[in-house]
Amino acid sequence: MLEINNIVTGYGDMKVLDGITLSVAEGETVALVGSNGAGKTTLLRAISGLIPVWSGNITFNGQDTTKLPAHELPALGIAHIPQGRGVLAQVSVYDNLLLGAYIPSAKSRREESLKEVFKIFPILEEKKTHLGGSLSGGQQQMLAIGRALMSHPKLMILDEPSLGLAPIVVDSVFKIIKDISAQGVSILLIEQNLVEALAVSSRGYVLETGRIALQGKSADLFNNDAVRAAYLGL
Amino acid sequence: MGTLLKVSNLKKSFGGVHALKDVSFDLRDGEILGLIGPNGSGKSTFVNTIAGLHQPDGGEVMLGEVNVTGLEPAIMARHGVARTFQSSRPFLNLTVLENVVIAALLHEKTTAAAETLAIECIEVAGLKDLLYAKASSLPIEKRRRLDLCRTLALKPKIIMLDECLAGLNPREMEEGLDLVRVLNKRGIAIIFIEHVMKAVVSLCHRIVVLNQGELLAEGAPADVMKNTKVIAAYLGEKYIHAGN
Amino acid sequence: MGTGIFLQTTLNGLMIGGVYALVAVGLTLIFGVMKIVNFAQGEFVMLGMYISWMLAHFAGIGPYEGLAISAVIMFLIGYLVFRLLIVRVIGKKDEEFILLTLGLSIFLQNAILMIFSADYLTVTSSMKDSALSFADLTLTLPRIIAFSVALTAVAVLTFLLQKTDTGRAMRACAESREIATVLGINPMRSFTLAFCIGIALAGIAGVLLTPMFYVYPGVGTLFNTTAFVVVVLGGMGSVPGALLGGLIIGIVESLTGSYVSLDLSQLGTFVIFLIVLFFRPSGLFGKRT
Amino acid sequence: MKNVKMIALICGAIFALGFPLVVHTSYYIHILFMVYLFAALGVGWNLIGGYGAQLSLGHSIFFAIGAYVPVLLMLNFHISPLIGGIAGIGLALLAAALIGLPCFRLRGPYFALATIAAGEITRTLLLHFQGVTGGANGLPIPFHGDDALNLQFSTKAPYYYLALTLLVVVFLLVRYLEKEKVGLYLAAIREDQDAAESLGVKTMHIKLLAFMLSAAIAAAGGQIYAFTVAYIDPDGVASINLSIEIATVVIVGGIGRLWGPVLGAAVVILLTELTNIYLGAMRSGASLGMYGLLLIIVILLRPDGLISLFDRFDPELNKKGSK
Repeated sequence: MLEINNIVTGYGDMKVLDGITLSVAEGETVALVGSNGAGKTTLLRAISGLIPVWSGNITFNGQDTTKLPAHELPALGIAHIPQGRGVLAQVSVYDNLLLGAYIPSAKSRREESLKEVFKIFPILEEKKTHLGGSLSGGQQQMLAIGRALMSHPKLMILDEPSLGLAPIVVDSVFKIIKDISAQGVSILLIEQNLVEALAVSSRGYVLETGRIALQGKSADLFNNDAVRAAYLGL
Repeated sequence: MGTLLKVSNLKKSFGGVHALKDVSFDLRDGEILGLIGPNGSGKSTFVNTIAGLHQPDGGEVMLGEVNVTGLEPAIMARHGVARTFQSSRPFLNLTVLENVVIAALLHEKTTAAAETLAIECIEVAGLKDLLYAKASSLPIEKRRRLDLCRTLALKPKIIMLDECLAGLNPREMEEGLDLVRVLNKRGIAIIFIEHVMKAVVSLCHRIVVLNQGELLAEGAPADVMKNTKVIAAYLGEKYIHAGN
Repeated sequence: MGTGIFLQTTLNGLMIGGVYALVAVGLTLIFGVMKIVNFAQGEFVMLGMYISWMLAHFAGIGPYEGLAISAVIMFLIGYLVFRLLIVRVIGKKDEEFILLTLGLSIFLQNAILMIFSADYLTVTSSMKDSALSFADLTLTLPRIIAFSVALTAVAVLTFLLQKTDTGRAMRACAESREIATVLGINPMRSFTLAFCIGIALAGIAGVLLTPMFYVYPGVGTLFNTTAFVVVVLGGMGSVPGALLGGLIIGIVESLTGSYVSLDLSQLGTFVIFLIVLFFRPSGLFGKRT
Repeated sequence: MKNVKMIALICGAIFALGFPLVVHTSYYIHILFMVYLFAALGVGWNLIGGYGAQLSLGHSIFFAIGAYVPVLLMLNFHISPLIGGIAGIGLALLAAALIGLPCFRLRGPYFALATIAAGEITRTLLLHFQGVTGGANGLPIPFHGDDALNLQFSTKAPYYYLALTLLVVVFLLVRYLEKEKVGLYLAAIREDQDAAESLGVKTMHIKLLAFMLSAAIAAAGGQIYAFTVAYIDPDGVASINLSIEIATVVIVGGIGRLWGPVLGAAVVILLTELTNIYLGAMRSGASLGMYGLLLIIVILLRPDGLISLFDRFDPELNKKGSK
């Protein structure tokens, strides 16, 4: 469903990604791992159109999205949860969620979507009048995911959902990601937490300074010594 | 080895988030101390708080006998505590030489003397061919070198390197590590923040691990890396149970 | 001086403060959503005054009858300015925007001066001299109308921002252009709308002021600086803050004018401004950061 | 290339020095006087506004102090403006320190806003204390015959040379500073204030120093202007428009560039005078409107200023990067 073909991009005149080819199939969960500065976040931003792609192309469900303005991508079914969760801190939880259903296709059924999200995350209903920024880290992550669900995405892109969360909260976040995936939503995930990332995904890519160093089944990557070495230096 | 920098009970929070809860450790003369921890564990906050960019909410930082808690960045630089930024921040519209001269002026009175010192540092950093190149024209690897070079020109006692290898390929990373070793051989103690563990393990004499703003472990690299708490923090709780 | 005069002065200040609030709300909306300070806001008030004068002079439409027409014209002028100028400096350095709008401010002032000369013009309205009295206090009708319309406009804007999708999108852009984008919001659309509404509000304020003030090319300068003060006082980007700030400044000016010296009426404002800027740059009602 | 530059410089010097000897029309001399004055003000403003990137919109304060102090001292106490001028510059330095100390804690538009407010306070005070300043009526300087000690001359030429001298002195000073510690530190502040701090640059000190120097230059300009036109009033020497005009000259020419304000002053003053000649008679506002229009056009089309048009001819610049 998502096909990335040999893309090169960066910031200003600084090249960050040097020919990345990657795909995510329908219903699949794919993990993207690699050290800081390898270009993981840049790749996600390129997919979402937040930075221009220098060369190569990206297609989503057969449609070339390389040159589309970023704000048109959510309507195609891509929901991007940026690093740091992307919760609007000055906006109430309720309005955050409504904004998740800003695109026309989601707007018409946003009342029922809201009910579904509140069913998954009862805490959000409890706190719906609170400002996004007043929530705890874990609640913010739930809000970010809940808001993405409001748009009924076909592909959800998550940038380090476990960042700065307590281990117990991380567990529940990954459980939710698994549930979402079980409903048929494709997921592309960046994660430092190697075990969790490879546990929820079926395939993974290891990014190393702008290139794909390794790829394969998550289980294989999990037992790969090179991957462990990259993370622990052992 | 004597203690160069003593950090006791350092605290810092932003809004309701406790970025540093209660961090204490020492940096010894001439050592390279690795500061590691998962994203968001408070490493950068630590560097920024020591360097004076943030005011600590509590705790004490002693540089030798001098209390340097909460001093301004410019004063910290004068005390011999230099730092680089996580995202490389050279003065983009200035030349390499000008970038380093600005730092060298901290101790040199005239621009001529500063230029001499700057060129010396630039040679150490291996940027001699690029004296008059604008910093904006440099690739990331050279920018990182320029960052290091600027701190060197401050004639510091301590350099805090905040992910100075991020964005480099393995070969460049090796060269970067060599440069850090060269600085260290000049008697400069180094606090080294890095994500690539291989680099940390090969470079550092000692490692301190932060997790969620707290000190998780401290010790020799090999020992710390075997510490189950550290593995759990990095790779996830389950990695340990997965039979490794 | 007795309490009667004090109350009268305060009340006069309050009424005019409503109009200041209106100018400032436009400015704060533009700043809040686009993170840029429009240094020509006062000149748009001036344009509003001239439009009102032209409607009265050429078409015989009084300021209140023509309020809606003037607002629409100002909205369109805002759109034109946005497409021609503003759009080109979005995302550039602060200085470029400051200088661009400063240039615009000087240009508009002098273009009007060339067209209309420096003559003081007046707009008459049948309601101009009507007044309401209560006990010892008297309020002229134009002041009451200006105050009420200003409050209504702020209320409508608040409703728009809080309760509509368009408003939510603007608030999303205000906080993070990037987050808004990944939610499917076109930031440029929100920016355009915020700017045009901000200009229309300045225009409405101008129309409301015509029965009370002389219309001349330099009149905007008066409101420019006042609007900055109000916006900083209320917290840059905060609509309720701008409303409160406007009322406070109106009262302060009125009191300084009658108790200290008329020609120093703005001085109090500036001093308050500097004090707030230095000690609470986030404004009296803004959040501390 | 170096020769071409040298020749151009010598021709320029001959032109500037010889102009009043050949041309006696005081109108033309006055135009060039204004070019030099604004070039000097611009070069001074550039110190803080350009090199340090702190957009001051309150330089009229220092211009006004420089104008009012020596005039008041002369009119009231018969003190020679040569001494009064020093007092004016001293007071301007003090004012700059008082304004800069709190204002430099602010960044971006806040700093600009604070300087505007400070400027408006100055103007309001000048208007208010009529007993001393003459209020809105201003202060005429009566002419008592040629008297160098009192800066009174019956022809325009001496004022012309005064302005020229100011420009040359200021230009050489800034050219020197540009390469020195202050200049490099200012560049560092402009590029990245936090990074500059981390390299031991006391940004507050440096900004204050540049601001005070630039204020002193504005005060000197104010004095020369006051005695040349022999009349000062708050709208003429203390208005926000004056502050903006000074900034405009620099922006149009090239912000943060040594020759920028000189080129900018030439272009802006000549264009506004042309506008005055062709439109001024029938329309007021034309020349000031020109400032606005130029500012808009340059910001939109050439934010680096007109001086950047010459960059391609300068091989040294192309080799060594920005200067």
